[in-house]
Amino acid sequence: MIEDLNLAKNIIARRIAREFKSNQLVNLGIGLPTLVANHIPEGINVIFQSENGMIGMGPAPQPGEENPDITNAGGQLVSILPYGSYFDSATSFALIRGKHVEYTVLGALEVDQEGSLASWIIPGKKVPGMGGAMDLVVGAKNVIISTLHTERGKPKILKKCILPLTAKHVVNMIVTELAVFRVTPGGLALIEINKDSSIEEIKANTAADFIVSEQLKVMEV
Amino acid sequence: MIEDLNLAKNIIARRIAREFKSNQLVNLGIGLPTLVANHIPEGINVIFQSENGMIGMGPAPQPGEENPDITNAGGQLVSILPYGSYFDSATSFALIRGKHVEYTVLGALEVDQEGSLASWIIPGKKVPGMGGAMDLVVGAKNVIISTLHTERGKPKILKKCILPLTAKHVVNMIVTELAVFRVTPGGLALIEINKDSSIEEIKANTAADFIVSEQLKVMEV
Amino acid sequence: MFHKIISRKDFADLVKDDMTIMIGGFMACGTPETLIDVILEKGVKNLTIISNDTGFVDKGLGRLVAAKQVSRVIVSHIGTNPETGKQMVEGTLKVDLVPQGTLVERIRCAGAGLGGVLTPIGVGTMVEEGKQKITVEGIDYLLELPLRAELALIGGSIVDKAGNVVYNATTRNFNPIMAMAADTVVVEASKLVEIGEIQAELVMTPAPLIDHIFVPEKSR
Amino acid sequence: MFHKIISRKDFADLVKDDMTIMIGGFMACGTPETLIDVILEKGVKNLTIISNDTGFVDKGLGRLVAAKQVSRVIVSHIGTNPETGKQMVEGTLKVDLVPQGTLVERIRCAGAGLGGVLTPIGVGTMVEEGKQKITVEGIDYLLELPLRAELALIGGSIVDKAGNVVYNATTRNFNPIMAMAADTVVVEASKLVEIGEIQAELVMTPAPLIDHIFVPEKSR
Repeated sequence: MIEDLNLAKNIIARRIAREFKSNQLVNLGIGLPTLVANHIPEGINVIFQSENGMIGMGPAPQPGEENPDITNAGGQLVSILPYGSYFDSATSFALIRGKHVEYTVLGALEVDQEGSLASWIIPGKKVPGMGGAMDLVVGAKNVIISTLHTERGKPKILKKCILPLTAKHVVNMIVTELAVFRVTPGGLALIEINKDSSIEEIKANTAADFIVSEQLKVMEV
Repeated sequence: MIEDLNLAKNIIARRIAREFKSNQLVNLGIGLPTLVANHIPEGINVIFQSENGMIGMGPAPQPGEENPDITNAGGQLVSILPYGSYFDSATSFALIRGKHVEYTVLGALEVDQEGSLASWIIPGKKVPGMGGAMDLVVGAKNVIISTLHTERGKPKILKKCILPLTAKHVVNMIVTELAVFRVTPGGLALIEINKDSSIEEIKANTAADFIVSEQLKVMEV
Repeated sequence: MFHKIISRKDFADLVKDDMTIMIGGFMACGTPETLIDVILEKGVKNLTIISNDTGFVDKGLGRLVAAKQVSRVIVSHIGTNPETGKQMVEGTLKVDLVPQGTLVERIRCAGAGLGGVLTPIGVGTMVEEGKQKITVEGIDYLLELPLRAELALIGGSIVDKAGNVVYNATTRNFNPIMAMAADTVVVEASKLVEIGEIQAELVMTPAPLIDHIFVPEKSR
Repeated sequence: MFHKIISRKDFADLVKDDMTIMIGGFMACGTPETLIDVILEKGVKNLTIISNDTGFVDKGLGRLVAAKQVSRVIVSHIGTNPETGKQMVEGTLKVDLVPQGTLVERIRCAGAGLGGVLTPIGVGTMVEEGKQKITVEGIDYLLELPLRAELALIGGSIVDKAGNVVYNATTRNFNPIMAMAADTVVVEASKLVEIGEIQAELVMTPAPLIDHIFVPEKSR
């Protein structure tokens, strides 16, 4: 396992950042997924959508250039790129639900081998609400879950989610600091593995059934 | 009867124009209803909506000021007033269906004592289509039908429409060159009469039952 | 011809106990803060608030939650305001969580005269509880119903004296949708301009939808 | 980074017999006339056209009807094009008449990932034939279903090289809604500008929705 959480998160973010092609519209969730924007490879121009109403979201503003009217879905100050546009929430979710967003990257409380996701409520304990997550995972063409492989030693990838679902059968890919899985009609497939990990370690820390892809690769991060 | 059709139409338009108060949002249909705009009393500022996507529609442009991008729902060149705005068709019909338009004024093939209207199709003969008329008569807060009292000697106001309906039980007021009727829960009520007409003439030319209002007035035109 | 400017006192008179109020903004971006100040001062109780989220304890409509003036919120997210969660657990605040896209679509339905929409969002989750499920061409949808308010409070960046509104950048969010879905609509104008100063194509909320324009002292 | 400009020939290659095509515009205001020229030249047949109306015999998409390239139209109005009525009576053109607000809402559903909407429009008329009626709180609504196309042809007034579109005045109409509801979207640019020249708040169709930008010779 990778003990340095910060390192682990950046491994995940770097790996996810390699998935995109130029001009694809991508929505990054709050928290870990936000890191992905820092790792987009040179020469690839990903277009970021923010569900509060913006396409062409740019980085945090330079000191002195902050504009309180330009925020992301986490309420943080951001900037807009020259090809960007603003719109209302109805249009924003029409874009999301209408399959106009190529990728959404979101975190998880639990994710399972059927591609179901739990991310918005721990009943009786923590109830942040779903925000736009339900719309994003059902609406985006591709759903990537970014998650640490375990939390306090417990696997995050399960046979079946126990917590209330964000959506059923929607996840396409799961990226952790140790491995990359694809959700296929035949079940979960391990397609990439961190060079410092092993199939045994992944099996020991994953509470789901998975097959090892014949094309298993080393995670490029 | 008034033989001069042009005069008759302007009587109708003048009478309808007296219904509005300042700042009310009004949609005028194609044809006769368009004339209403010419007769708004001095000091009253009605706001015209055009369902192709404009609020604050102004008159036909002055020669030399025509802009082919500014048209009304009839496809004619118009202008926009300083307080005006443009929007798409989804927003336009959200305004209409959502009860944000105070009055719609439309013509009729037939209108009946129950407030039902037929205006979009004569099967096998003439099929212009409903355009925005169905939305307007169901959505506007008040529906005024502007119609010549008869066409080729036949009454336009019936007990029950024979032609396919535009909508059922939606009309509030019917204005002809001879009379003004209100559609009430108790049936059709004659509330105003042209000073040159008579109740007998109206009875003879109306194929609907109506009561004569106790407050019957002379039409101010 | 347009007489829409409303005083602080007259706005305060509009707000009553037990009202259902929509408030624009997203994490307090685009929220009409001065109108919220007035409601805080007046101290009305038992409000139902419809908004994207409950903002923060000290910013946005979260201040009304913190002041215990709210008995119910219909929102997509409460995570940034610990008071909301606390009052929910204590049982003094009812929280209806609605997926964000469904929330805005339900408000749009009310403003657009639609009886409801079919959405795939929430199928197979807790969100479907108590809702009619309708299958179209083999796909399951939830029937989501309109959401309306007595009062909508809108945060406008540029407002002309007729009531045309422009929302800068991401302040737009729920504002123009809510401006169609309430009996009375009040816009707080960050900047008030003369009629004709706003390009007609740029208007995001047409003047007839706005009943009252409130101009906070700092904007005058 | 954006390579969206399409030649006349490449656009012609996109258009095929039997296609379902949405065309923006209202009585030919906002209609991409040059794209229609290309379809006329190519002479593809058996098209299904979704649009507000069938324009005129010599203007707008009505020219395609007059050239007998269309076998079905889904529109709200055909009154300004006598050819449409004539071919309908002759039985060579199928005409589906849809109330204008329902038409745009159905297109919006397709673009917005909604399974349908409930509208009060058409209840008690011929429009309700064959449709599911749903009663909500005692009011009858028709369930209207999404309407999608393989190709959408959009008339843009100002288009930047990324594909952001501004529609001037009443040219907007169905254009931005259709730009969300087709597999491939082509905008005809009356004026092409550099990226950054359009104010971000004024963009009416965001760039990622546009697949191809066609710049007619007269606009160059």
